[in-house]
Amino acid sequence: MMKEERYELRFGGAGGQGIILAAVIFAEAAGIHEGFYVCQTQSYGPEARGGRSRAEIVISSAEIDYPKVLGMDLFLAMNQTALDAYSADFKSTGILLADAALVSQVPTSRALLLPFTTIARQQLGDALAANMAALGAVGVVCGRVGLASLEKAVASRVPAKFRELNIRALHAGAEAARQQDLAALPPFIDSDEEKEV
Amino acid sequence: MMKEERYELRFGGAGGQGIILAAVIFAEAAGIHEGFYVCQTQSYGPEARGGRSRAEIVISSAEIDYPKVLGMDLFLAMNQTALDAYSADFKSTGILLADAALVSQVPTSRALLLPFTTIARQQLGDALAANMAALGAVGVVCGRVGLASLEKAVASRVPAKFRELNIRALHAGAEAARQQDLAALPPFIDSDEEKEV
Amino acid sequence: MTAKAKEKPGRRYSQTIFYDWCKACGICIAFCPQEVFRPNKQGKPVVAQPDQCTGCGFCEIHCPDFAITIAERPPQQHKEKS
Amino acid sequence: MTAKAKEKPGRRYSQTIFYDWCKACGICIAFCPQEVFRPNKQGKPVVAQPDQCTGCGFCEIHCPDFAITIAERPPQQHKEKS
Amino acid sequence: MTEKTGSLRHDYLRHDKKFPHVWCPGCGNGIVLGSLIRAIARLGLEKDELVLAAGIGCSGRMPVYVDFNTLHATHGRALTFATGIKLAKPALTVIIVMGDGDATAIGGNHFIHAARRNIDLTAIIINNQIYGMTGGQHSPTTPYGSFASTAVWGNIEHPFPIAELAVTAGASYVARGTVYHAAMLDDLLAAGIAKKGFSVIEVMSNCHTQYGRRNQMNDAVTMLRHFKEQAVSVDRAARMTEEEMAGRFTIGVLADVDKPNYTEEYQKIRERARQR
Amino acid sequence: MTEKTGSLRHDYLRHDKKFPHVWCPGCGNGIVLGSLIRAIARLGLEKDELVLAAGIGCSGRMPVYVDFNTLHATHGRALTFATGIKLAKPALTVIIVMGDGDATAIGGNHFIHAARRNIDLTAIIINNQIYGMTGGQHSPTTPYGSFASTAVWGNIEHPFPIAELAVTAGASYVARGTVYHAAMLDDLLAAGIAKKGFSVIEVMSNCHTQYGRRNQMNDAVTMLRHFKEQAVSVDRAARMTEEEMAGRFTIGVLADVDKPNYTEEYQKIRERARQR
Amino acid sequence: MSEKTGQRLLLQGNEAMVEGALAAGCRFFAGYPITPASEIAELMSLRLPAVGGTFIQMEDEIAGMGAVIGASLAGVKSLTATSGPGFSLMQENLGFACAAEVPCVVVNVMRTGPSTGLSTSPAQGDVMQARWGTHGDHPVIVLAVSTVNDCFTVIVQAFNLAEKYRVPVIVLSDEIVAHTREAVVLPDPAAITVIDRMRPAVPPEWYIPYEDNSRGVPAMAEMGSGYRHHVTGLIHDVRGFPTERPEEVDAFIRRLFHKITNGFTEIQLTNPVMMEDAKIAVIAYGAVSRSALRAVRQARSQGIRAGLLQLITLYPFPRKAVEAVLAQCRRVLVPEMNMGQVIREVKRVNRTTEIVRHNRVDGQLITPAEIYAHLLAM
Amino acid sequence: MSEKTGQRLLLQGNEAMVEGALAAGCRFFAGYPITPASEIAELMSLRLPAVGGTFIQMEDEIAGMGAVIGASLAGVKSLTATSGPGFSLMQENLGFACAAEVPCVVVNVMRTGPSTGLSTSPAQGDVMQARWGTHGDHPVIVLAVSTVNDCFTVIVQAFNLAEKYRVPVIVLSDEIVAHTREAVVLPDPAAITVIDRMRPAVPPEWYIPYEDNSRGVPAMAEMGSGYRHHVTGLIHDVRGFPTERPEEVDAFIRRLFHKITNGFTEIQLTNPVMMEDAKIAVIAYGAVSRSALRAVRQARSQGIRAGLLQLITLYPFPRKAVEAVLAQCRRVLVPEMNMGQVIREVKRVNRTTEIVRHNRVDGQLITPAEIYAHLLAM
Ligand SMILES: Cc1ncc(C[n+]2csc(CCOP(=O)(O)OP(=O)(O)O)c2C)c(N)n1
Ligand SMILES: Cc1ncc(C[n+]2csc(CCOP(=O)(O)OP(=O)(O)O)c2C)c(N)n1
Ligand code: SF4
Ligand code: SF4
Ligand code: SF4
Ligand code: SF4
Ligand code: SF4
Ligand code: SF4
Ligand SMILES: [Mg+2]
Ligand SMILES: [Mg+2]
Repeated sequence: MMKEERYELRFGGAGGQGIILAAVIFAEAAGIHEGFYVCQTQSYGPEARGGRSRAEIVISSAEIDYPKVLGMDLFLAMNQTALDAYSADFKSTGILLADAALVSQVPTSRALLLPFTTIARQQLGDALAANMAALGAVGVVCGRVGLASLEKAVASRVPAKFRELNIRALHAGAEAARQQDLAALPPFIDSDEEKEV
Repeated sequence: MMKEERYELRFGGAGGQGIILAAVIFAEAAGIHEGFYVCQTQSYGPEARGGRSRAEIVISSAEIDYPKVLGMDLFLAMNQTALDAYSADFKSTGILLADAALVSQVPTSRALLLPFTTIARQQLGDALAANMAALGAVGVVCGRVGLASLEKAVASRVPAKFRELNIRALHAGAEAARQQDLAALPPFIDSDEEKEV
Repeated sequence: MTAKAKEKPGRRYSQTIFYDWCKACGICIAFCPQEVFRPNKQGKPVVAQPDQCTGCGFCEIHCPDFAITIAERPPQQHKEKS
Repeated sequence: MTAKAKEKPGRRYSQTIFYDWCKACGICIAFCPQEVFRPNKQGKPVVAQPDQCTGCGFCEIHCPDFAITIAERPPQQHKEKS
Repeated sequence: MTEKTGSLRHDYLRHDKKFPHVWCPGCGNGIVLGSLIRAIARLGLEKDELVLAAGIGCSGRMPVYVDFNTLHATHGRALTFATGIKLAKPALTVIIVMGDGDATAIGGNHFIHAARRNIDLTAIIINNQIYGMTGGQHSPTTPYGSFASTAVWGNIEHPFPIAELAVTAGASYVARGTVYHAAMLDDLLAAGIAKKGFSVIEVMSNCHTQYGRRNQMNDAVTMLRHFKEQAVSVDRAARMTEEEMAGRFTIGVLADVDKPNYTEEYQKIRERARQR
Repeated sequence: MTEKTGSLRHDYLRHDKKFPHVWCPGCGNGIVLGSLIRAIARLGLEKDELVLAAGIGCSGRMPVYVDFNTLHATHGRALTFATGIKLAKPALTVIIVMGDGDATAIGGNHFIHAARRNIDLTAIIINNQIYGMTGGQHSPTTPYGSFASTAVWGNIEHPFPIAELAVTAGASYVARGTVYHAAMLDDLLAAGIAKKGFSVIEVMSNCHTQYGRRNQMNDAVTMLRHFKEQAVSVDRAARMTEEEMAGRFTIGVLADVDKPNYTEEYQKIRERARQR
Repeated sequence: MSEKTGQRLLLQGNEAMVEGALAAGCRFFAGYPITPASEIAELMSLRLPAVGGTFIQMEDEIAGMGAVIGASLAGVKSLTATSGPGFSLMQENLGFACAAEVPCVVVNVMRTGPSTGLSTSPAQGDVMQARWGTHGDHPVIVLAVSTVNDCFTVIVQAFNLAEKYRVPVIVLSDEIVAHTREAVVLPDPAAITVIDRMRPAVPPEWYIPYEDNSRGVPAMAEMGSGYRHHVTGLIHDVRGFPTERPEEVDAFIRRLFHKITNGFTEIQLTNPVMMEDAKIAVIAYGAVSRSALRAVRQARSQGIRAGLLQLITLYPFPRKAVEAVLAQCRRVLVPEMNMGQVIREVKRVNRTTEIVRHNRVDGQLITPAEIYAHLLAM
Repeated sequence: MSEKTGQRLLLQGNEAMVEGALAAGCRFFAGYPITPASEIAELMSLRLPAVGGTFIQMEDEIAGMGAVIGASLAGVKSLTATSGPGFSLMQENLGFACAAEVPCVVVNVMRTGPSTGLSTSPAQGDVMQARWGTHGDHPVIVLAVSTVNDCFTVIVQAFNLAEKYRVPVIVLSDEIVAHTREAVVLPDPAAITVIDRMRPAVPPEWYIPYEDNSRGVPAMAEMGSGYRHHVTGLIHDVRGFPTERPEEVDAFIRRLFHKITNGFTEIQLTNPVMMEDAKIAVIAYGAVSRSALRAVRQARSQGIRAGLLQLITLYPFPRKAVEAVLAQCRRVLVPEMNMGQVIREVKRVNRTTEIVRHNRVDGQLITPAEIYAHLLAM
């Protein structure tokens, strides 16, 4: 059995924040442009209607069996409600990435708070681009999906007129993430990876 | 297991000759007024539409399992087509009763040919009463269902305005049958009752 | 009504009944404007007055069983066929 | 339009918004003939000109979320409530 | 104008094995069948290009008798099957024959939708005002107050005006005829089949066996006379009062409008899609 | 004439747990719900004697919110359930709310038959011209040429005129309103509910989320304005030419006739049957 | 009640069905005609008005099933009757009745399928459909009749089980049983046990419409009785309102099953004949069990220790009774007028016994002779 | 054909279904929207016109199924897609397709039932219904998908089997597979085997539309091709005309079954993983087989000799493959997102092995951890 390297991400936020689009773009970047195996799923139905939105991506070096998140390596929370609702299944080695402006309480010390919405509004003039800023940061933090791949994926999934804005947002978010020292995050206490399946 | 005495009748004729009504009346006489167990079935659907009509009655001293005819004790054939089509399952001890006017060839020597239609037309002035004339004869030949019971059954199943005619026909048919010597019929050659189930 | 047939003395029609298909519904008999048919014992049409037929076709197009054919026949064949 | 409110100086109405139910659809704001409401940052109505309200009820019966109540208030309570 | 049936019988019917047909003596279904083949002959249509589809009911037996591409679908659904056939092969001329129950009880929805979509089909509805095949239960067209095996106390439901419903639902061509007016029926059927778009021909027909018998009209002749008396041409009806029309019905063409039909329109979509 | 909604909210809604409701901001369903409870209040009906039944769709969520006997049936079948309820307990006032798809696509047959039978029910059809709940597929009322998730190339089907269909099918009371004309809607609903026999109130309503968004009407306000402009009262329409009416629709009462309804008639049968 | 009870009558199966339904308290029928079930509708249309009931012929079977559910929600015991094609159309609404726990009875007078098939010939092709015809997980009760007498008694049981368990009950008849006339004595109304749904004993404010209880069957309040509540085909919480919470969904679906499991002993009806010392057995149901009975008798008369287990309840499958037969007999014959449906269930619960199929799919009743021959060969 | 084949794409299951159908030659879609299957219709409405195909949204699922049959009769490969409630409504016409032997494919994207259930949650509750949902005796082919890739390849197989055996093929998907996006490389059109129905090789005068042959699958002439014949849902003789003659009826129904039986080896698709030396096994299908695969891998990593038999074909039930597993393993676990449907089939064909159920009915996918825990306990 080939050793599989599985990396799991969850994105959460409010309906309308573009959470699912971000996940699809990430999956496309990982799956099509980086050549990973990838599974992308999302909340559906009333949950999606109710104002909350969740999407998951599993990327792997081998064919993916179980398509959903078992333990998050990366959790992107775009607001407090989503953070509270979806932070179960957080891996002890995982990293939480959250919008600094919309999140106040974090359940782990392995958290990076970046002001995506503020960046989008102030640097790009459109708060709606926050999802793309976050996506840029996700690329950096996860370290598996390059900015170039993300750009290509944006180009194929976003209407032409928003493309440039979104790509600028990607870069701005990535830049913000790069200024953080991931190594400085507190180490996880004990690995319970063994317990997981 | 109580010894069951099972007696099986089949009536066959053309659509419109009142075959099924005759069978229902016979079943009612046997089942309601004579207290037999009784099962009455009939052809249904396209067969019934196609111009031929068939009805069966099983009467028994015990509860009836199989509801259809296994071997006919009495076969009433009101025309040649029906006689040809339905004479399978004739028991070697059985008796064939047929309308002399409408039947030319009989497949057994144990046959009684009586002119039901002629009786009905000539004595009663309505050929349509032939079925009742035949029914009267059936009662006599089978020996298990009295004329009184048949009369009662006619009364409950036939519209008031036809009742009298039908009862007269019953009597006429019974009378014709009584004039026959059943004992004079050739005996059956060998009983295959054992083979039946 | 029957008088009308006379109006077209030059044309004659044959009425062919296909008894195997006829079901004795009586439509042709009842509605023929020229009273060409009369019923037999079974109720099937018998061509009683062939020459009164005007070839109107009513019987043919109303026979539910495709059992009647009306055809024009050459004058010399009058009466031969039915 | 806003002038019309003045026509019924004797009657005053309160406009109560139930913000928990309001979904900021903008109907009340757009259609109030007296321009009583203006939108807040979230797009929910803020009662801007309570005294112009004629109590026509348009906003109340068109609010899809049962989030507005218009009530007549006794003259002495004018302006107290909203 | 009227083609006789004699020789057409050989050209269009599966006459060698299937006759006499299963219908009762005098049943209007046979008259409609005759009218149908005359209309088709008049239009000069090829048997190979013709589809006759039906649902379940006495009328549903009709396709067995014609030598076309024939289909005996499920009860009430013939129009849906026909829709698939027509869209898959628009060159076929697709005719559907249905009973009143088939078309307007269980199949009522498909009926109004086919009309609405204006699919190029011809629907012949044989309205005998009863469920013939299953034994005389009342149908959506059984007259108020009349009797049926499930209306033993007299029918308290009101009948659909089939043709009028088709007009409202959007059919391109709508007509009503009767089996008494067989020559006119030929014309209505031919016009309906020729029409591009959804055509409906409602045919008042006799089921004396199941309907007539329970309603003082025991035979075909009586029922045909009844149609003769009750039918009023559309033109004449326009000049009659409501009272005069009570208990009567109109015959003739109720609607004949031109509008794009589904297959034409879809072809345009295909072209646009190919260009993209 | 118009009752305000404020206090009725407490009297008639399951306000304590179910709100805010699931509908999108500005969805017309909420406006119709308000109108409905005002109409009911005006008629002074008891909650215990009221049934609100619905099918599946956004509109189908309505029964959850009212404190009556409520039913959320299967898609398109609410009228059949309601028929059973009404016949079993004629004393109940039975109201059915349906979407355009629910009532006229999958449920079209039950709709025309309930109208035909003239069962004493009140059918409210919220016509938002789209399948809202399932994501904007075209419905039988989606305008010709407009866009939907299954009409990406532009809709080539023609819309049903719901109210007119109800008239032809035999409904006793038929009206059309819009969510913009909410006060009028109160009247139409109250009259429909009060009417003995089958009543239909078609309500033009906004689904900007699924319909508007794809057809240049992104929000509730735009759509309500649209209704305001397109709606023409029945009276005015009678004086307008066909061209003037193009793209517009009538509002008001389209039919209001008196005829015996099913439960009344059935009661008579019961009496006759008992006497035999 | 039924004015005909207590008398000796010559009735067809379809007629006895009607008398049984009326005796069980059925006061509503909605349906759509179909051979060979139409007589049930016709007779109901004749009989119901006099007893204050209601008959309506709907536009199709979907509508018939919908109206039946509606009437039951309004508190009236309701029936529909159909055959294969109509039964297929009823499946969606039947699922609603399962989900919303609406008692009602559906008679399916089986004819030969698939599709229009042979509309006037008998078959047993709809057994598995009766259990599995609607989508999603759902339990359902399926009973089968074999005599005219059964038609009366079994439909009474069907109504009782429907009411007691708040579940649709399907009664499978067939063309033979439906159209056979037999002399039967309908029981005195007083002798018939009639069970009605449990209605709430608490005041309306306390009523929780789908609250679990020891039986797993919540009390049912009818519309208009003051117990206003919400009825839905969506998965719902104990108050009847839609829920998606996994624990509530799970509890809901499991309760649907448990209420039936709880009742196994009273629901699973079988009729063992000459089984005491049987070494070979026939397991049969419907009209075929009559042929089987005769064949078994014949075998007995030949000294063969044959027995019959007639299944009246087909679902929940009477596993216990069947297992006992399987444990006792070295071989078991399952004659069916289909390609083998109940035999699959018998095999499923089988551990060791040899099970032999006997199928007939030509629209003809399996004869005693066939079964007997097969028994001899065993 | 499908312009997207050959590329690496990120697709949802429902999207891959569409690409697969187009690649298999499907040129007609008729249906009615329903969650979670609607995307199939939406994409078909977008894609079909450009390839000369036709999309139509019908008034309901009954009509959708009817139109699909009609289009197939006219010679065009046809598809519909639905979910539970719609699938229930399709049953009657599905039976027609069985009886008249009309090839077509029906996708059922399963959601939680019964009734409206949970329209946006996955389940596996329609397995038995797929086999038994329509009335009367009929065989049918049922396939299940578990990945986006499957959606493409299995629907191609579905069309091929439908065409080859003249039978409707049902593809069961579920909400998870339908809405999961995976990166897939669609095969080159040239690499895809596409099978078309056998058309008559004889001239029209010689054509006997339902004549038996070695495969039991008569050649099929489409409407308008000159081979005029009669198509009916009534039981018919070899010429297609209704018959009631018992021997013809019998021959007809048995041929329907035999044609499928004949093809068992090619129809019954399974995917055994790590089964060579397995001592315990999981038998699973659909999305659950992905959880099972992970659990089995995990067990292996712990030295447990576990294996997985993934069922792709659910019907005709792949008895041989299952029997082999049962013979080899001391215990077999059957995890299902229903109360136990396929486990009944496994039990049916079982002789000795202990079979353990694992069910989940709350609308949530069974997790690997659950299965793993269960495996450990075995
Ligand atoms: C789904 C279904 N339900 C019921 C039937 C039974 N059935 C067959 S034909 C018919 C009605 C026939 O009436 P109509 O359509 O008016 O045709 P007619 O026989 O009068 O020509 C019915 C109810 C069926 N075949 N399928
Ligand atoms: C038998 C069946 N088919 C399809 C669906 C899916 N479905 C749910 S609601 C709906 C249509 C909704 O449209 P409409 O009735 O107009 O209601 P709206 O949401 O617009 O209020 C559909 C197709 C279903 N629930 N059941
Ligand atoms: S064509 Fe027929 S109907 Fe006309 S006159 Fe001649 S026989 Fe009579
Ligand atoms: S109309 Fe035809 S079927 Fe009727 S009696 Fe005349 S020939 Fe015979
Ligand atoms: S009632 Fe509402 S809409 Fe009317 S004037 Fe007052 S605030 Fe404006
Ligand atoms: S109409 Fe109602 S929901 Fe809309 S903005 Fe005004 S208060 Fe809020
Ligand atoms: S029952 Fe009626 S419709 Fe059917 S064949 Fe006889 S007359 Fe014609
Ligand atoms: S989708 Fe449309 S109909 Fe549904 S709630 Fe939103 S706006 Fe209203
Ligand atoms: Mg009819
Ligand atoms: Mg809608």
